[in-house]
Amino acid sequence: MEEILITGVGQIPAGEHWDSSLREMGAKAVRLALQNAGNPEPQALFVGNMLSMNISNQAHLATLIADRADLVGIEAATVEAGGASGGAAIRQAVLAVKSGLVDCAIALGVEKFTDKAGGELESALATNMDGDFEAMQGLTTTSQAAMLMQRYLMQYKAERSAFAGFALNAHKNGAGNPNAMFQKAIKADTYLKAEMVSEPLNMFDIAPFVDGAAAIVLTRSSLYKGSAQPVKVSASALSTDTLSLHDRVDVLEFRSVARCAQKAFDQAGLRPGQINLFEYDDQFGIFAALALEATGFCERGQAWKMALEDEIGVGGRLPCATFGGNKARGFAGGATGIYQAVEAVLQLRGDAKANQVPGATHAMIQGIGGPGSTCVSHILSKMES
Amino acid sequence: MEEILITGVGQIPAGEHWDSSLREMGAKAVRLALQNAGNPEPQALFVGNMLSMNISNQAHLATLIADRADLVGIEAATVEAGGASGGAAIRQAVLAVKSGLVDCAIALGVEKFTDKAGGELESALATNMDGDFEAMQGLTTTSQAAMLMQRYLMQYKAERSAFAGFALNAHKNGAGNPNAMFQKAIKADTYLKAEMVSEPLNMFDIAPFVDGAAAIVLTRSSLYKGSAQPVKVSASALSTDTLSLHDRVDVLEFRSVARCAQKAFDQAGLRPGQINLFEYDDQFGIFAALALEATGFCERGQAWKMALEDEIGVGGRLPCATFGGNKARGFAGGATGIYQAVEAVLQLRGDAKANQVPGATHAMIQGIGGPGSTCVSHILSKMES
Amino acid sequence: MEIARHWRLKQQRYGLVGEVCPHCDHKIFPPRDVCPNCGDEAKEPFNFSGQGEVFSFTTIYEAPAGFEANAPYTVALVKLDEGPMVTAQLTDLGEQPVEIGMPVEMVTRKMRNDGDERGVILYGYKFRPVLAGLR
Amino acid sequence: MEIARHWRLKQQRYGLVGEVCPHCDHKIFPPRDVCPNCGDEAKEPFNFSGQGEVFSFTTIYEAPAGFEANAPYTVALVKLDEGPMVTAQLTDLGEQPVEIGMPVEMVTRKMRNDGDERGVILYGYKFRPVLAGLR
Ligand SMILES: [Zn+2]
Ligand SMILES: [Zn+2]
Repeated sequence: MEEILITGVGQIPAGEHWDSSLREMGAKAVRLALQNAGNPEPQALFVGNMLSMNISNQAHLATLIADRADLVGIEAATVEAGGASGGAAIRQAVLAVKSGLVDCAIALGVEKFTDKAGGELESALATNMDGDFEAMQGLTTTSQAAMLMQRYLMQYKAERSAFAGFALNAHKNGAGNPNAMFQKAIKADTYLKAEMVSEPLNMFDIAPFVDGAAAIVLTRSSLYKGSAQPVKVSASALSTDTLSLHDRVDVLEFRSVARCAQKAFDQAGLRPGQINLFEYDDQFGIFAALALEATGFCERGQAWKMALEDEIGVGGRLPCATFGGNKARGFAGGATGIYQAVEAVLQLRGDAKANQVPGATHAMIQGIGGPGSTCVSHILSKMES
Repeated sequence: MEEILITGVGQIPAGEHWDSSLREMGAKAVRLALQNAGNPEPQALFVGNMLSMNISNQAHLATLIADRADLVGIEAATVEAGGASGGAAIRQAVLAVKSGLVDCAIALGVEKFTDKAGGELESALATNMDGDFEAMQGLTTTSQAAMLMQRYLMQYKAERSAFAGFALNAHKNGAGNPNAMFQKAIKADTYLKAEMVSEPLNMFDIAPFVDGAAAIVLTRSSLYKGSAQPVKVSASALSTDTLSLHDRVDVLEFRSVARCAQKAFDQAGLRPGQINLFEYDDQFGIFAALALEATGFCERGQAWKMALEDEIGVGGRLPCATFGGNKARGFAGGATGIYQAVEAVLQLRGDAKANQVPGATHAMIQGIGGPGSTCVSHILSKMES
Repeated sequence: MEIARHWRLKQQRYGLVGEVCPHCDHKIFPPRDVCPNCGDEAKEPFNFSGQGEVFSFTTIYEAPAGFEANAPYTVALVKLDEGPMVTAQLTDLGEQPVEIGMPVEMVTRKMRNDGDERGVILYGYKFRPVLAGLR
Repeated sequence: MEIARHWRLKQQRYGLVGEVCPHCDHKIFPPRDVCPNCGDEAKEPFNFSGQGEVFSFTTIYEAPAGFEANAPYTVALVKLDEGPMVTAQLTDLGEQPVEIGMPVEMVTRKMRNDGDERGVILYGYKFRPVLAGLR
């Protein structure tokens, strides 16, 4: 059967790349992914990016990076869907390769956050919400998450400490990832004493903003001649919800996630219980919790228990954020979704070293834009040999 | 044979929409296109937009418009490729529908330029060029075109008046388009006396910046149950060149256009002589000239003669900008490529009224981002009945 | 310069003017011309009372550019009595701790100075606590 | 605030430092680490002489934000003697009409004030006419 394959992956370390520009980071990840794929000739480049037009005053980014990566001439377009931009770029690459009109495509995610900070960065991030009815009120993306968490704690009668599990797991896994911003485990006590950012969110409930770039190469199985064991894309889905929280009937239900995950499970012919690892979008701990619930990995109001009881550890029932997630690897905007793909491919290839999930066969990766306004999910699977 | 069809089109007038927001314009065009298509249930929305993150501080636009157009839940992503964004959105919709993973997709182009003007608008537009080595020098998109035209006039020994033909044709055709910003023909003398903007470019060599929105609905022929005669997508291609003019070996050769057009002709199995009308991207007259040459409609250095001799009129050898093009309809950024599609569909349906090209069977539409940095071309064809 | 935008939104910002669906009587804010409840066209203006309660809230210490002078400030999801939810700053809080379920009412306040250095001052809706017994 | 960006580009902006391909001797500006001529890696720094000629040009009257104070100004595509083309403003023009083919040389000049109101002044390369006989 004709499958969509990921044949190469590349990433640069997530962190503060003071000395490297957007285009350099992007071109480097592209070159690494092509090398890893055995240097095929790509025909298309889809670039996931959130904010370069604002932070770097640079639009037309896909053409710039194709140019800089020595791929002048190929098809190139930038794909934007808020924090889900990276996953959306994978989605476009899948559609392109599946259509038969493109034989080999690159999905690149790249973001340069650290050229702005403070109020300027908050303003840039606020372009992702409703400009007329949210940003206009001085709302920040962090405060959206804080309001969700506040309501969650009240509605499900959970303790403030309930969210420690997400941060502890992420930092524990980040320790095994040489490309992570934070490579050191933290203690429960550190979480509890952490500085409050926007009550009830503390600094460990929020992923740090980093620069980053990651890329994957996709093709169809009938065209693949390499000898390495590729990974197949078993499912690809993208769904939306209202952009604003205030337009939702039930703000604690991430309906875009529920819709998108259901589509993905249907496509792959899998149940949630058959997924061996889940790279969720933990830009905020509360997003991870709501995503676990909406995806069907636990009942509503129960995700924090999964995290506290270490069910999400590398040896747990459903390993999550196995290379540190956004929390420890760092949140690199449009690059996030591609880092997830790279990490899942390493797991399925058995190349995850200290963080290897035993018997990893099916991995789900999921990106979220806004507070569940957009969700993109892919299921990646080991090829039967 | 399974074909990709355009089954519905919608547009709002191009112009200054002081009283209408980005989301309202976009949602309206989507609703009009869906109505025109007989109200199918779309699964995906691809939004072409250039500058809303800058001009309106609004990113995450596709999700916002899906929300506002009462399509909450569907797949949505924004596609950006500079001035070629609209065509790139069509390309994504084609890939999606062709892949079989999406049955019915909407490609929307929407742009709100008029909330900024003067230096602020120039800055926004300059995000489309190389920020480090072009925008940094105070370059503007208009001055890029002016330098191309300056060199063209010198290298091909053409007179300054040589470019009148493009403007005269556009304004003549705009007169028959109720959705055009300018609906009045102009005289050769008016062109010659026009105010200089950036020598040798005068104000009639530049398309006016307008607000606008247009949408099309796409599906596969096996799924189409309507009774109206749809239009088929015979070819779809996107190519790039270096982002900057200064990195080109030959700046007067739009290689992205040549590559892209060749791919399109190959896909459709057509020669340039079989194209009945060409909606070129005349953001600047010089772009139209270089596009005619690179696409293969005339020899290099000869396009201005085609225009002067009225070969590009509705009754000419190759009718161009048949509803006024960017010059008279107005340049609406990411919406431009979709306006072109709407106009080509009207021609192929025989619904172009005063501007009808007799016997229109094959139409080529082409969008250009930057000075030929990105090019996207589609060939739309009448279905054999 | 976002003058046109503010002009377009002035009815919503100054008066909390939304829409009511003529088909199912659903109240809509922000206005969207299509009823999210029944899917029919809904363009009839509706003046909200401005009464509601806090559904959730938090405090912002690191504010976006243009809002720094106001920081720290409290934002909330306010559930209006007529049904819709609205995102807004809370104001006139004094020493009173904010709680989920707290009754609030709309007032018009200065939002921020526009970022274009021309000193345009923007006004818009915020919500303040309603004293017990006054509703 | 684009301080990091200016820092990253200072060698190019102040010194017109590009690269030379060790494989085919192709000179590269702006630097891109991969030779556009032969496709091989090319990271060796190369100092351009700053001598060149005008390939095309125009004058800008309506400048982008941050450059208004300089308007009108002339921009050009300058073909460097070593091969590459560069986009730059022309300066020190006096009454001299600009022409295609006119010899020019690089100088360092103030480009613009940074838009962050902190008054950071940016310097970079511009090109000025070379008097006949001086080359
Ligand atoms: Zn209703
Ligand atoms: Zn070389």
